[in-house]
Amino acid sequence: MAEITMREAISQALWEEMERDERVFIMGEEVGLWGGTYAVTRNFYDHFGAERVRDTPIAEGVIVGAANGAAMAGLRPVAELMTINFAFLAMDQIVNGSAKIRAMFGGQFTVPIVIRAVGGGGRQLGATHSQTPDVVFAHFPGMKVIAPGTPYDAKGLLKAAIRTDDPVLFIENATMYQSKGEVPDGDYVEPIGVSKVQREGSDVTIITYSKGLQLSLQAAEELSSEGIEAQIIDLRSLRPLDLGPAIESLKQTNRAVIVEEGWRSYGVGAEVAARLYEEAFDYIDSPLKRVAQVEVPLPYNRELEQMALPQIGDIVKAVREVL
Amino acid sequence: MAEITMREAISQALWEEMERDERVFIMGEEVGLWGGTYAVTRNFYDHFGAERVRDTPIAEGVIVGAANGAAMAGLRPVAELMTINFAFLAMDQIVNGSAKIRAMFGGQFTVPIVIRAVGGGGRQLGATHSQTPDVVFAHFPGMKVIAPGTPYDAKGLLKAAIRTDDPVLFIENATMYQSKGEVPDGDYVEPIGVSKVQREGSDVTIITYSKGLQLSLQAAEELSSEGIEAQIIDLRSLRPLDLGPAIESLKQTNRAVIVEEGWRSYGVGAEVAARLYEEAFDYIDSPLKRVAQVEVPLPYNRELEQMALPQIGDIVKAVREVL
Amino acid sequence: MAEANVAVKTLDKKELLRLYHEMALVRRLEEEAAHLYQQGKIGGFLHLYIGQEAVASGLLSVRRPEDHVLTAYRDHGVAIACGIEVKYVIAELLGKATGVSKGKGGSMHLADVRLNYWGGYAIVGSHLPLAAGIALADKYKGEPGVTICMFGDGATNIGYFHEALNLSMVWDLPVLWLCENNQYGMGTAVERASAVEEIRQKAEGYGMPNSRINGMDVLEVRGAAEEALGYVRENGTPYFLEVVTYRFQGHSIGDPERYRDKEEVDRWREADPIKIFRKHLIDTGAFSVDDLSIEEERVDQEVAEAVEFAEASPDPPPEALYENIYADS
Amino acid sequence: MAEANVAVKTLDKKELLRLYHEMALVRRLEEEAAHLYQQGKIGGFLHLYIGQEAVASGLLSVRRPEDHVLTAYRDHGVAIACGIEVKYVIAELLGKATGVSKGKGGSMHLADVRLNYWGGYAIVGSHLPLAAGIALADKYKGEPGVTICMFGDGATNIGYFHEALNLSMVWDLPVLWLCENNQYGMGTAVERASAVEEIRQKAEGYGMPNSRINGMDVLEVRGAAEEALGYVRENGTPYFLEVVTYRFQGHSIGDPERYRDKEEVDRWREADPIKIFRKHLIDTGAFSVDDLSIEEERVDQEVAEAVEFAEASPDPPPEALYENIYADS
Ligand SMILES: Cc1ncc(C[n+]2csc(CCOP(=O)(O)OP(=O)(O)O)c2C)c(N)n1
Ligand SMILES: Cc1ncc(C[n+]2csc(CCOP(=O)(O)OP(=O)(O)O)c2C)c(N)n1
Ligand SMILES: [Mg+2]
Ligand SMILES: [Mg+2]
Repeated sequence: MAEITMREAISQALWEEMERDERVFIMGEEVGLWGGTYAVTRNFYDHFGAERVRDTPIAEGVIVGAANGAAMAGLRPVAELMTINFAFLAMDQIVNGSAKIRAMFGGQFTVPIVIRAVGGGGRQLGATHSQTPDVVFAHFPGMKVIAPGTPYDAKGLLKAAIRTDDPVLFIENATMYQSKGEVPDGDYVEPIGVSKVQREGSDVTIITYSKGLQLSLQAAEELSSEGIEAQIIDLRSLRPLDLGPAIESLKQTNRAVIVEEGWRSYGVGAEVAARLYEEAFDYIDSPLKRVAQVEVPLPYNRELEQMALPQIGDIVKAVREVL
Repeated sequence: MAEITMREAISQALWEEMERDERVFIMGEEVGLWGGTYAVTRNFYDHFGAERVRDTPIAEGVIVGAANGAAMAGLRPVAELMTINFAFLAMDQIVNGSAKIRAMFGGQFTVPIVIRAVGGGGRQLGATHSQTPDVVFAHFPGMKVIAPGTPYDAKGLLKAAIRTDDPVLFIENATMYQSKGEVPDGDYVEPIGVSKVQREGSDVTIITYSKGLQLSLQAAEELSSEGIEAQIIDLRSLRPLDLGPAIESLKQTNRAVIVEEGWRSYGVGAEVAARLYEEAFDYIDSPLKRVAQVEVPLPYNRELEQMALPQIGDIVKAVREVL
Repeated sequence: MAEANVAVKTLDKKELLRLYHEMALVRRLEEEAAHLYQQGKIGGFLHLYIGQEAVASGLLSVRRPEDHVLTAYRDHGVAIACGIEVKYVIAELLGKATGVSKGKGGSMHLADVRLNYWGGYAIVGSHLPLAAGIALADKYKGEPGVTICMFGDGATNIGYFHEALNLSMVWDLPVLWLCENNQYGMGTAVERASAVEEIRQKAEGYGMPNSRINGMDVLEVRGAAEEALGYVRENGTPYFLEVVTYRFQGHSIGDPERYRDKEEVDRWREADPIKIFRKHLIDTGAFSVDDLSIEEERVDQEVAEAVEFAEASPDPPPEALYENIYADS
Repeated sequence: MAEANVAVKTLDKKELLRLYHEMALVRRLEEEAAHLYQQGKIGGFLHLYIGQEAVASGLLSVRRPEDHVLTAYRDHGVAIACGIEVKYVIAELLGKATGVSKGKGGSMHLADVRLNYWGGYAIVGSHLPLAAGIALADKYKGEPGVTICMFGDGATNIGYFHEALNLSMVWDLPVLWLCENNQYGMGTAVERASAVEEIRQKAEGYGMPNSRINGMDVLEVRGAAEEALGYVRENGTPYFLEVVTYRFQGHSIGDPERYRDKEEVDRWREADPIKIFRKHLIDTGAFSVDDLSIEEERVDQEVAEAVEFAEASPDPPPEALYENIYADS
């Protein structure tokens, strides 16, 4: 296994799937000639050509909409939204289209679209370009929503996303592209809707995903030096949401912290907490804590922005509080 | 006080505010000549004229966007989205515009827009026309999200919405327009962000809003005949979210059920539950229960649709289970 | 249009009668649907096609099986003209398990994937991007179909229209964009919602070839559609066809129709596409009054049997609620 | 354009020098911004206006105080031409409390409500609807302003463009729609993203009067803007002006610029709007080389002082995080 970056892992998944299946193609703003705003599709245009790596006008509605149509008609489009903030311009096509077309016509149509979208704050991009609104998409039945936290999962889950017949929103985090991890060379597929233990520990359970995983792993190191061992559960997908391993862990630790990058209210952590109480009420010894973003539109100023974003220290503190 | 319908209450609020303040105007599809798809603005066009009751093209993006601009420039637009399902076509203007413009420019601009939108299922309108996605909008700081459950609150809160300098999404439910309640004749304003006890009871707490309130009140009657008295808390607004009265009640009853019309996962109930555990952990004797919509795109067939929607019986059952 | 008349001349009697039958069937279906709605057997919204029959029938009489069709929620006539049997349409209106969409879609969501009829869509304009994508799939796979995308005048003001038309030009997609200009989007007359009254002028903004025709004459529609489809087929690039028509009923059941007066409706009723076509068939001696009366009785019979079939059909079983949400459910 | 030259003749020397000063100031500001970015003092995205200076300066030299201005994220030049002092611009780029948006907006969100400059917007096309609304407010209140809405060529492909232009015609809104066609939206050349290469042609689809001009000559821009604004002012209805220009730098800092070759950029650099205007001022004898050199030194000085001011300014205090979210916070 090689150590590669998240960017490379995603790029490999796309490349290999395009080699494997002629029906797979990419469309989006700057995916071709430019090589992807975040360089994920660098060299794809030269290799696969303009028919399979399609630069689009700036028109998110028709990017997702045309990909929906192409998917219904037998192709397997990977539609890239330059950032998840622009997904709001395609919201109707996602939630009223991708998510509903199968059910609404009694199963006549299949919509194997993958929508890739990059989210996350911390790069001083201002209020409209820094959101982590993952929960908002996860609310809609009919969608699958994946948000990997490691290069390994990114590659395996993106392949699964491309191969499933269901519509998938695949959420990446721009500050994680450079982060590294072990990734097998060849082909492998990770199951969608199965969460995963990313660190063993028996003192406290941390439930998280995506950027939250990175932060939590670092927090766990800090806690470990104090003798506190955190078990970290990575949700990996928000819909379907698998809380099995979290509940397993909670039965051991009886204490949990939920970590996400997005805003607290009506966030991912709310659902996780509500379900944990529903399904493991008797095992919870002290109120679960949520670590999340301060509820403000993210400011440009670096210090203010960092104040608003969840930090490693916030996780450490929350863990100490639940213990 | 007269008994009037929800429709009349909303209509009165609009009418009186337009009489009171020249800057208030209405824009949206079919608000004028037609009189409003749900007849809420019947006779407004004749009385206030085409300048103040503005029929728009079918173009939700510019409906909200132009209303944002008009609000920034000193008017007080009430933009009507024919149904909340179409709010997804204006999602960017709502969450990246209305909700952020003040903060993003350091407070230079004020965006006193009211977006009225009708939601809810149960009328066999199919998957794209039957949603209750209120939670999705409530996730965004910068917005205020109101969803009244009685004619009294509808009138008082809509007036508050029009008078506040903040952007408000005001959510109505199409199946509630005919429901009646006592409403004072003249002018009154209800505070935004204050929840309200709509029924007294000391055996169990039901926390709900909008259509859920109607269902819960009926469920409470049924329960009352069994000797179970439910205290019903109406959230009235989802952002800001006031859980004070719910916690008060919970401290007495130690048991609660949360009722909403929308989908369960990542729904309003999740946040309410998470916060109640955070703030009243020691008072909760048995796991809170959520009554919500089955997680499927709503089908057209009447029986299937009703199966998916929360029913009075579901609330009664949930209450029995928490007791 | 001279060409339209040429096309007509080549029509054999069988096809003329089929066309008449189809339009009469759609009319009868719609009347029956209104009736079933009044009886409370149909729920939700119901948008009737009465007055516009010549558009779907003329247009789709020249489509090839490999051509894809999409439309909005006013989709009954289109469904029939795509070849869906009327009984499966009515069954869907009644929400039955035997309906084309298994009772899950209702009036606004008829489709039959086997007939390359990709459905009616209830979000105004949302199917235009889908049409672009379906056309892209053909192009990508090297398949010969044309995608026919029908939409109303009101739909041409929404962003989707712009994004989809532009993309179809930039990517050279084989789409026939067909605007059914029935003069109103709900209660809003074209000139109150659109910067231009001739919708076809919008196509100029994309440098897209276009024309505007009378939609009350099924043979004119057929002729123009043949030309337009021929253009798209030959060039592999889009064409914009505006068809001027009128809906005789309200926007949907329950429309108070405060936005137009009875005189206007009556004037248009004189251009009833079925009446016009009937007269044409008789005047040209193609058919006798009796011939057509027999056909009309057949239509009545067909719809009556369809209603019987639909009413006798079962509701979807409770477990259907959880089916067809995901590919494995 | 003959009219442009007429306009020029009426320009006094003071105004000519002011224009030159402003363009040179914008250029210098942008160079300095790039420098501060390399030093890590500016974060986020940074979109430079270098090459396009004649557009904002020419256009806004004829706006009246009551006219409203909006643009996209490439907004530094527009901010300066609207009259914001350069020190408050640089302070915003550095995220300081003294910045025009209190350090909350950054490069993409400059605005000054007191100057009727309604801001830069980072979501492509999203400010076009805002502009329609601001114009509506003027009309509603009976106020005389024109709303000037600037946007890129790439923005003309998004739905907002269509919805806003259409509405502005249907409602007769006093808007000057001004497209800065700098030939690319990020790395996508106009013809790869737009069905028509002359963006002004899109206005035809709305029956909107329009023209297309050279954006490298500040006097031509000024002349055309005067006419266009005059049209809007007089008629109270929209006008569409396409200004052909070019950005000399990448789309934003860090652009690999794989989509165009150096020759193309060099060719355009020969049409550098500042060089052209400088030459014009000297050739016509309006100013000597020395006059202009003195002006350039002033500009250098001004920017240096602005940087000093910005660097010395405080960051917003921690409590600012919670401020200006709602009207009462
Ligand atoms: C995005 C969206 N906005 C509003 C509606 C409500 N609505 C349904 S049909 C309609 C009018 C459409 O008019 P047109 O496109 O001319 O079609 P017609 O009904 O005349 O066939 C409207 C506004 C909708 N379904 N979708
Ligand atoms: C809705 C949306 N989609 C995509 C982007 C990313 N993006 C930022 S600028 C840009 C190019 C815009 O090009 P143009 O309108 O020509 O303006 P220019 O940068 O040339 O001034 C893109 C695609 C965005 N900010 N908003
Ligand atoms: Mg119409
Ligand atoms: Mg450009």
